[in-house]
Amino acid sequence: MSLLSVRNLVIDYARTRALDGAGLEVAQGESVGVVGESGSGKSTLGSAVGRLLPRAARRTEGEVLVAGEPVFDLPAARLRHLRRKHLGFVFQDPIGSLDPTMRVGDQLRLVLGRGGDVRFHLGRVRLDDPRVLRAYPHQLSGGMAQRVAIAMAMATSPDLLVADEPTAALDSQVREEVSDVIFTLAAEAGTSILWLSHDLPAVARRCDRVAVMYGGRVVESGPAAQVLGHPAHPYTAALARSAPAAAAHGVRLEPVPGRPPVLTGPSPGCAFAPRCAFAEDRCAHERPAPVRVREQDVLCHKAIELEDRLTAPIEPAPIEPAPIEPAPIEPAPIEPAPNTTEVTA
Amino acid sequence: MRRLDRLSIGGLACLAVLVLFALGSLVGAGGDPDAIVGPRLQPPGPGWWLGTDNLGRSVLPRVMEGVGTTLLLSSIAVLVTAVLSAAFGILAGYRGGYLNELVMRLVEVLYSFPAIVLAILVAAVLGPGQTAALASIVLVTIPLMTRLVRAAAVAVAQRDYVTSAVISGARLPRVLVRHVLPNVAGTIAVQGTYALSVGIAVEGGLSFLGFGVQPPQASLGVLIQQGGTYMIAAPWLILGPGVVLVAAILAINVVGDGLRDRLEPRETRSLT
Amino acid sequence: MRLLMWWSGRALSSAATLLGVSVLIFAAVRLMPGGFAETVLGPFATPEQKAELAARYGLDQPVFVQYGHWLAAVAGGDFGFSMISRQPVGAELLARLPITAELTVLAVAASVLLGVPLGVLTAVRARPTGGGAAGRLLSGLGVSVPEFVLGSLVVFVFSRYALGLQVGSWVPLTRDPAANLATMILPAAVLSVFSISVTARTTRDAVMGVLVEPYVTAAVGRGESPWSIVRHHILRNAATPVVTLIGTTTAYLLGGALIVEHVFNLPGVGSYIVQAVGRRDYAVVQAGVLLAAGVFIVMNVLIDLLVGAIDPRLGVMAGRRA
Amino acid sequence: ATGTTTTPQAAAQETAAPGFLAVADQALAPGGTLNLQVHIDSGAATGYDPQLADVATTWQLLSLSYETLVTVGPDFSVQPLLAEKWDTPDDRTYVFHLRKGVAFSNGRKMTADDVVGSLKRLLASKGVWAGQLGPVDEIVKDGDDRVKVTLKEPYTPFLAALANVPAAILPMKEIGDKSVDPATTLLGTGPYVVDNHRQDVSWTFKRNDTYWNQGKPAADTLNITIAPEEAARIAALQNGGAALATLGNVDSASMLAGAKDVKVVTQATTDFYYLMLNSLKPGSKLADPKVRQAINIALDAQQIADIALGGKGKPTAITPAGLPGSCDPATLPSAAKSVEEAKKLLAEAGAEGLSFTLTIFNTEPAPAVAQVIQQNLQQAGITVKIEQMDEASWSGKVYGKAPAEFDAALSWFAGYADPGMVTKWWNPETAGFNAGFMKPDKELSTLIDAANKQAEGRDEALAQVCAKADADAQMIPLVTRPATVAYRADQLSPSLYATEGYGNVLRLVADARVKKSR
Amino acid sequence: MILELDDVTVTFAAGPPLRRIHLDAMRHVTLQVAEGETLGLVGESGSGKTTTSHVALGLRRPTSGTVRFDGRPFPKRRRELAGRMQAVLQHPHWSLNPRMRVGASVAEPLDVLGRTDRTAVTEMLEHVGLGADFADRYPHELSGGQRQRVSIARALVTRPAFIVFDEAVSALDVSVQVQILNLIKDLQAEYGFGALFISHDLGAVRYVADRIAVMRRGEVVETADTRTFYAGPSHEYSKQLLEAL
Ligand SMILES: Nc1ncnc2c1ncn2[C@@H]1O[C@H](COP(=O)(O)OP(=O)(O)OP(=O)(O)O)[C@@H](O)[C@H]1O
Ligand SMILES: Nc1ncnc2c1ncn2[C@@H]1O[C@H](COP(=O)(O)OP(=O)(O)OP(=O)(O)O)[C@@H](O)[C@H]1O
Ligand SMILES: [Mg+2]
Ligand SMILES: [Mg+2]
Repeated sequence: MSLLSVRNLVIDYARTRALDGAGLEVAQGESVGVVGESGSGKSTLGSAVGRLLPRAARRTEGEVLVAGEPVFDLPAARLRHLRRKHLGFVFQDPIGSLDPTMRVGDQLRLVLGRGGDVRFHLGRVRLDDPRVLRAYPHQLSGGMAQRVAIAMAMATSPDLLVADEPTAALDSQVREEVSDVIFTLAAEAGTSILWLSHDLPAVARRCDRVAVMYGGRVVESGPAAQVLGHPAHPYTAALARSAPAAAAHGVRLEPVPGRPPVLTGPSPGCAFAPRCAFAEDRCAHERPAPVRVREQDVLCHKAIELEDRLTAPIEPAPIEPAPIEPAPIEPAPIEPAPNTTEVTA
Repeated sequence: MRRLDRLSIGGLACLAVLVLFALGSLVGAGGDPDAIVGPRLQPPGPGWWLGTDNLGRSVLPRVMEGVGTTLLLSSIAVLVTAVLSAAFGILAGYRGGYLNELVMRLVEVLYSFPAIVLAILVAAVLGPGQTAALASIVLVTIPLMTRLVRAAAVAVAQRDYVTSAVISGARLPRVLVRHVLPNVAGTIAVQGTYALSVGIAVEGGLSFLGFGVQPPQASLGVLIQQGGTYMIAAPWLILGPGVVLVAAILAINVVGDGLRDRLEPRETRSLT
Repeated sequence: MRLLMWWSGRALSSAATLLGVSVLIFAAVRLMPGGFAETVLGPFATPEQKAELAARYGLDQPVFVQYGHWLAAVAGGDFGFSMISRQPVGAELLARLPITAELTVLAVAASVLLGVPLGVLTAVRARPTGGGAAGRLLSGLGVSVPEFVLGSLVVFVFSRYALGLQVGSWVPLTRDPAANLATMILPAAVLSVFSISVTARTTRDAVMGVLVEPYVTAAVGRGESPWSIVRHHILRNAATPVVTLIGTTTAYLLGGALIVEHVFNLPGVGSYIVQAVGRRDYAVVQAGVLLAAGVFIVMNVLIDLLVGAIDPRLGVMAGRRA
Repeated sequence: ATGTTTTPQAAAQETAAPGFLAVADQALAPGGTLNLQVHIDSGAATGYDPQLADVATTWQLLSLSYETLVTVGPDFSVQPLLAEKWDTPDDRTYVFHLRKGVAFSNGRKMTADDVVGSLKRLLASKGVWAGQLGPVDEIVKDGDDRVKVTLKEPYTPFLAALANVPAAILPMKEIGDKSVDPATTLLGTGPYVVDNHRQDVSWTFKRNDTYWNQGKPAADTLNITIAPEEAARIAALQNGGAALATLGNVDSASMLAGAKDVKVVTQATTDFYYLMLNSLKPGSKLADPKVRQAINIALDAQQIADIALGGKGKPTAITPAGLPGSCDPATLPSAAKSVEEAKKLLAEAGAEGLSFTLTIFNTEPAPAVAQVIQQNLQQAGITVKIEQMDEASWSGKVYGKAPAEFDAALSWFAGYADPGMVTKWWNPETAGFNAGFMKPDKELSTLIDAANKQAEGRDEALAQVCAKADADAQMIPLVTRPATVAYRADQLSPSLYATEGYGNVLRLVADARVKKSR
Repeated sequence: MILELDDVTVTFAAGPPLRRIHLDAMRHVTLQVAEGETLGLVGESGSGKTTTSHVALGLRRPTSGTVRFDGRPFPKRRRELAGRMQAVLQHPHWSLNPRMRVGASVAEPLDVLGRTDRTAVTEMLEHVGLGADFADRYPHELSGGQRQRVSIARALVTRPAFIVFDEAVSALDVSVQVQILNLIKDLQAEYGFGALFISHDLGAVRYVADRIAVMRRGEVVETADTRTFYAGPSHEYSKQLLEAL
C-alpha cells in the first residue's frame, strides 16, 4: 500500500479549478518530484496532502489518503495526529515560516516536546553554532532559516515530507546545501519526499520518480530519468526542451507554445490539447484515461502512438545524492534589517 | 474581495432602519419633540407611544430626534477624525522624518489628556453645544487613530508595490491614495467604528456631566442620561433610547468588523 | 550603551511631550470662561475682593510669568496648593491615586482575562459566514452600553439587594482589604465592560492579522493543536497592538475613571480633576493633567519595553523601533 | 413690638408637630454615629470663615460648630440661642442678654467681648452679610453679659439677619491674638467640633463635650460624606450607608419608592428661582419695559412649579412665598393678564418675533425650568434659545462683565427668614452683583427701603414692592426651590422643619437620635 | 549609455548612534548599461546586487560616486523620469498591491503617464502568458509564478528605456521562464531598452544577458561578455559560481 495516495482530487477556488482530478501515489521511502507549469496546481496539491488549503478552496471530489487515512474526512483530532505523526512540510519562504517572536531553540523544543535534543536536530542540518539556538528567525540568513525549518519538519521523522519550492528563494550554493540536507535526512529516516519544484535538473538528479502536472492533473508520472529523459506526454517533452540552462548561447529556446488553461470547471477533454502539436479531435472533448507507456503512467490519448517520437534534451545521469561536505558554518550574519527604502517621489 | 457576511448585513440593515427613524423626525413624524403634551412621567399610551418624560413631553419624537442628533454628530466627528488621522498618519508614516516626529509628538500630547477632561476643557473653552461635542469627540479619538494609521502606513511604505509605483514616476498623492490608503483602510475602518462608539460614549458622557447638546434638543446621550435618573420610576424613559443606542453601536461595530474582514483580501487560516 | 542611548532618547521625547502638555493645559484652563475669583467668590463679591484674591494667587501677573513660576515650581516637585482646600495638590493627588490605581488594575485585569480570550475566540472562529457571531455581538454589546447607565443600574440594584457586595461606602485597602475589595469590585466591573470589549475587538483584529501568516500554516502543518498554536504562536505575535491598547487604556483609566468614580462616589483622581475644572482650581487641574500625562508616558515606555520583549524585531536591543 | 420684652417659649419645637416634617423621638437613647450624605462641600476660597461664607451649603456645615445670638423657629419666629432674651427699648435699639455658661469648644467661656467683636468684625468685613444686618450704628458691651446694638433707623429684618451663620459668634480673643485663624479652623460654641475634613470627600464631626445645652447633641459622631452624584446618595440610603441624605432631583422620591425604611420628605424653602433679563446690553430689546412685562405675563409660574419641579415648588413674588407677610403671587398684576396682552405689548414695543438666549447652569432642575420657560414664551411668539453651561462659565458670563453679555439668565436666591431681606437685591446700587445687567429703579428702591423700616403695616408696603418689581421685571421671581431630604427611619429619628429659610437641612441635627448605625 | 555607475559606494549605517555598524553594500562599483543591452548581474546572496539596482533606479543616493541616467544625473523630480524606467523587484509576495486588481496594477504605469488606453494591458498580460480574465483577479488569487508574471507585465507595459529585473524569473517553471526571457529579448530588439538582469540562475542569465558582471562582497570582481564569461571566467570566484551550475 502506498503511503500517499491522491485519487481523482478536484479542488476549486472561487473562480478557478486548481485541481481537476489529480492522482498521485507515493510509496514508503520514495522521493517524488512534482513539476509543471506555473499555475498547474502544484502548491494546491501540496497543501491538499495536509489539508492545509486556504479557506477559499473547496474539495469538490476525490480523496487524499495518507497512510490509509482519508485526510479530508478525518475529525480534527485525528487529522492533527496524522499531521504530527506522518507529515512534515517545508515551504518556499524560509524566514516567513518560522515564528518571528520565538527563539529558534524554543521553536524546535516545542516540536520535540520535553526531553528532545535540540542540538542534535540542529546538528543534523549542519547548524552546530550554539548561537543559532538563541537566535530569532530574523537574525538568520535565508539558508540557515530554511535549514531550521527542515530540522523542525524532520524532527518527528515523518513518513512523508512535502516540500513546496523549498529552495526557490535561496542562491545557488545554498540551494544545493539545503537540498542535500533534506535528501540525506530523508534517506536516513526512510522518509518519503514530495518535492514541488520547477528546477527540472535538480528533480531529475534527486528524485526517484517525477509527476508532471498540467491543468490540475498529473499528466505523467514515472521514474525521474524516464519521465524527463524519455517523456511520454507531449507536454512533458515540451517542458523538458525549454530549460534555459540546456541551451547553448545564442540559441533561441522555444517555450511550450500557447497559454496554459485556466479552468473554471472540469476540462472537457485533455487540457493540453489546444497547445499540443499532436492533438486530434477527441483530445478536445474526451478526457484521457491513464495509460501505461514503458514505466510511465500517462494521461494522453495518443501516448502509445507517440511512444518514441518524443525527445528530451536532458540526459540526466541519475547521480547518487551528493555526499555532503561539512558545509562551512556561516558566522550567523546578524543582518540589520533593512530600513525603509529611501524613496524620492 | 468577499461580500459582507450575514451578521454585517444585518448590522447595515439595522443602521438603515435607524437612519430612516431619524429622518422621520425631520418630517415631523411622531410629533413635536419639544412640546409638552401631557402629564409628566406617563407610561406608554395613546398620544405618547413611548410614554412621557419628566416634562410631560412625548418620548417617541424625542428618541427620533435623538437618534438623528447622535448619529449625525458622531458620524461627522468620526469622519473628521478619519480624514485628519488618515491624512496625518499616512503622511507621517510614509514620509517619516521631522514631519513624523512633529505629528507623533502632537498626538502624544493630545493623548496625554484624560479623555473626559479634554472634553470638558473643550466644552468650557468653546462654550457648550454641538460644536464643542464635535470637537471633543474628534480630539479624543484622533490620537489613537493617527497612531495606528501611521504604524500601518510605515509598514506599507516599505512594500515593493509602493517602490514600484515610485519607480513608475507616480506622484506623492497618487502613491498615498492608490497604494497606502487602501492598505491602511482596514485599520481606518476598525478604528472608525471604534471611534464612532467612543464618540457616542463621549457625547453621552458630556451630557452626563451637563456639557452636551443644548436643551431642548434631544440626543441619545441626553435622553439616556435623563432616563437613568428615572430608571425605576419610569423605565420607559431609558428603554426607548437605550435600545436604540445599543442597537446603533452594536450595528456599527458589527459592520466595522465585517468591513475589516472585507477589506482584508487574504483569508485567515482555520486552526484545524 | 545602546540601552543608555535609548533611555536618553525616551527621556528627551518624554520631556518634550510633558512640556507640550503643560503649555496646552496651562493655556486651556486660562482660556476657560469664568475665572477662579468669580467662581469661587460668587456673585456677591466686590471687584476689590476679586482683585485681592487674584493677587493672592498671583493670577494678576502676565500669563507667561505665571507659567514660568509654575513650571519652575513643578520642576522642583512642588505642584502648588489647591486654591479651594489650601492643601498641597501633590499630597492630595497621591492620596487619591491608590483608589484610581486599584480600579484600574482590576479593570485591566478583567480586560486581559476576559477580553483577550474572547478576541482570540472570535478571530479563530471567524468564518466568512456565521461562526463567532455570538462573540462579535457580545463584544459589540460591551462598547454599546454607556458606562453611566450601567453604573447607575448596578448602583441601584446592588444597593437595594446587597448580594454580598457593597456600593457607595469606600473603605481604604489598608484598613480592611476584604471590605475594600467588596466595594471596589462593582465599580471595576462597570469600568471594565468597555475595555473588555475593546480589548476583544483589538485582539480579534490582531489575531486575524496573524492567522494569514505562513508560520501559522506551518504550525498547523506540524499538527500542533489549536490551543498550542494560539498559546505559542498567535498570542505573542498578536500581542503588540493588544499590549499597546491595554497600556493606553491603563493610562487613560489612571488619568481618571471619572464617571465610575462619580457614580460610585469614590474619591479618585478623576473626580478631583473634574471638580477642580468646575471651580477653576487651576493648580489642581494643571497638576492632575500633568500627572495623567506622566502616567501615560511611563505607560508608553513600559509598552515599548514589553512589546520589545515580546517581539524581538521591535525590541530596544534590536536597535530599531517601529 | 416696641418696648416689650420678648421671652419666647424655649424648646417649643420638641413638642409642637405643626411646622415640622419630623420630630426626633426623645425617648431614644442618645449617642451613636450618624452618617450623612450631602451633594456638595463648602468650597469657598475664603475658607471656613463664617462671616465671609455666602453659600447655603457652607452655612449648613459651619452651623454645626458655630452659633448665632438668635435663631429661627419652624414658623420663622425669632428664637433665642446664645442670647437668652432681648429687649427692644425702641425700634432702633436691641439689648441682648447673653446666655450664661456658654463656652467655645476650646473650653474658654464666651464673653460679651466676643459678641461685640464678632458683630463689629462682620460689619467691617466685605461679605454680603454685612449689608444684610442693616443700618447698624453702634455695637457696645452693656455690662458683662449684655450687648447693645443701635441702628441708625428702624430695620425690621435685623433679628432674622442675626439668625444666620455669618452673624455667628467667633472666639474673638483667639482671633485677636492670632492663635486661631477662622479661615482654617472651626472654633465655635456649637454642638460639634471638627475631627477631620478632606475637601470634597468628607467631614467628621465629634460631639462638643463642653456644649452648653445639656443633653445635646444626641449623636456622638457625625460622618458627612460628600457625594455629588445623586445615584450614589440614593444608593447609600438604600443600603444603609447613609442615615440621611439630601437629594437634588424632585423625582428622587420615586426612585426610592419601595426601598425599605427609607422616608423621603420635601422641605419647603424660602429660596426661589428667578429670571434675569439683561436691560443693559446695548441694543437689546429687553431694555424696553414693555418687552419685559410681556415676558413676565407670558411666564406661567404654576406650570413651572408643576412640571419642572414636579409640583413641589410654589409660584412666588419677590417676597418668598411661605414666609409670613409675603405677598400672594396670584395678586400680582402680571398674573391677571393673558397671553394676548403680552403679544400686544410686544407689538407696541416693535418686538414681534422676539428671540433671545437664556443662559443657565447645568445642574438640575435649571434645564427643566428653562425648557418650561421656553414653552411658555413660545405661546407669546417669543423664541428662546437655551445655552447651558458649567457653573463657573455661567457665572463668568453673567457676572463677569459690565454691561453683562447675556440676554437672559436663570438662577435662584436664598429667601432667608424675613420677607424683606431678599428684596434688597432688587436695588442694584446696594446689591452690586447685578449692576451689570439691571437698571436701578428709583421708585422700587424707595419702596423696598420703606418696607424694611416699617414694622406696622408692613404687609401693605411689601405688596407695593411686589407689584412694582413685577412691573419692572428685570429680575422676575418664578417659583420656590424645594429641598428633598431622605432618611432611614430604622436608623434615625431626625427633627426637620417643614420650611427652611437658610437652606439648612442640618439645622436640628443636634436633636437627631440614632437608632442604630451601620 | 542609458545607465552609468561610476565608482559608486554605498555605505549603510545600521544600529543606534555610537554603536553604528558601517557596512559597504557597494564598493567602488563601476558599471554601464548601453541602450538595447542586457547586463546580467550575478553573485552570492548579500553581495550587493539589489543595492546596485536601487542605485541604478535612483531609489538610493550613493554615498560616493556618480550615477548618470541617459547621460544626465538623476533629476530632482522623479516625475520627469516617469515611464522611462521600470523594475521587477525581488519579492513577488510584496510586489503587488494586495488591494488592487491585477489589471489595475499593470495599468498603473500607464495611468501615471496619463495614458488611458487599456489594450496595452491585456496585450501585455497575454504576452506573459496570463489571459485577459486575470485582469480582475486579486494577487492572493494567483500562484507564485503568476504573481511574478504580473510584475513583469507591469514593468514592460510602458516600454521603458531601462528596466531592472531582480530575480524576476526565480519562481517560474522553465517553460514560462523561457517565454518571459524570449519576451524580454523580443521587446528589447523592438524597443531597444537597456536592462539590468539580476539572478541566481546562471542559466537564465546566460540566456538573456549580453554582458555579465559578477559581484562579491559589494565589489564587481569581473565584467565580461557573456560568451567569454561562460567560456572561461577569469576571476576565481566566477569559476566557483560556474561550477555550481
Ligand atoms: N487562494 C486562491 N484563490 C483563487 N485561486 C487560486 C488561489 N490559489 C491559487 N489559485 C489558482 O489555482 C491555480 C493553481 O495554483 P497553484 O498555486 O496550485 O499553482 P502552482 O502550480 O503552485 O503554480 P506556481 O508554480 O506558479 O507556484 C492557479 O491558476 C491559481 O491562479
Ligand atoms: N537598508 C539597509 N540597511 C542596512 N543594510 C542593508 C540595507 N539593505 C541592504 N543591506 C545590506 O547590504 C548588503 C547587500 O544587500 P543586497 O540586498 O544588495 O544583496 P543581494 O546581492 O541583493 O542579496 P540577495 O541575493 O540575497 O538578494 C547585505 O549585507 C544587506 O544586509
Ligand atoms: Mg506554487
Ligand atoms: Mg537581492
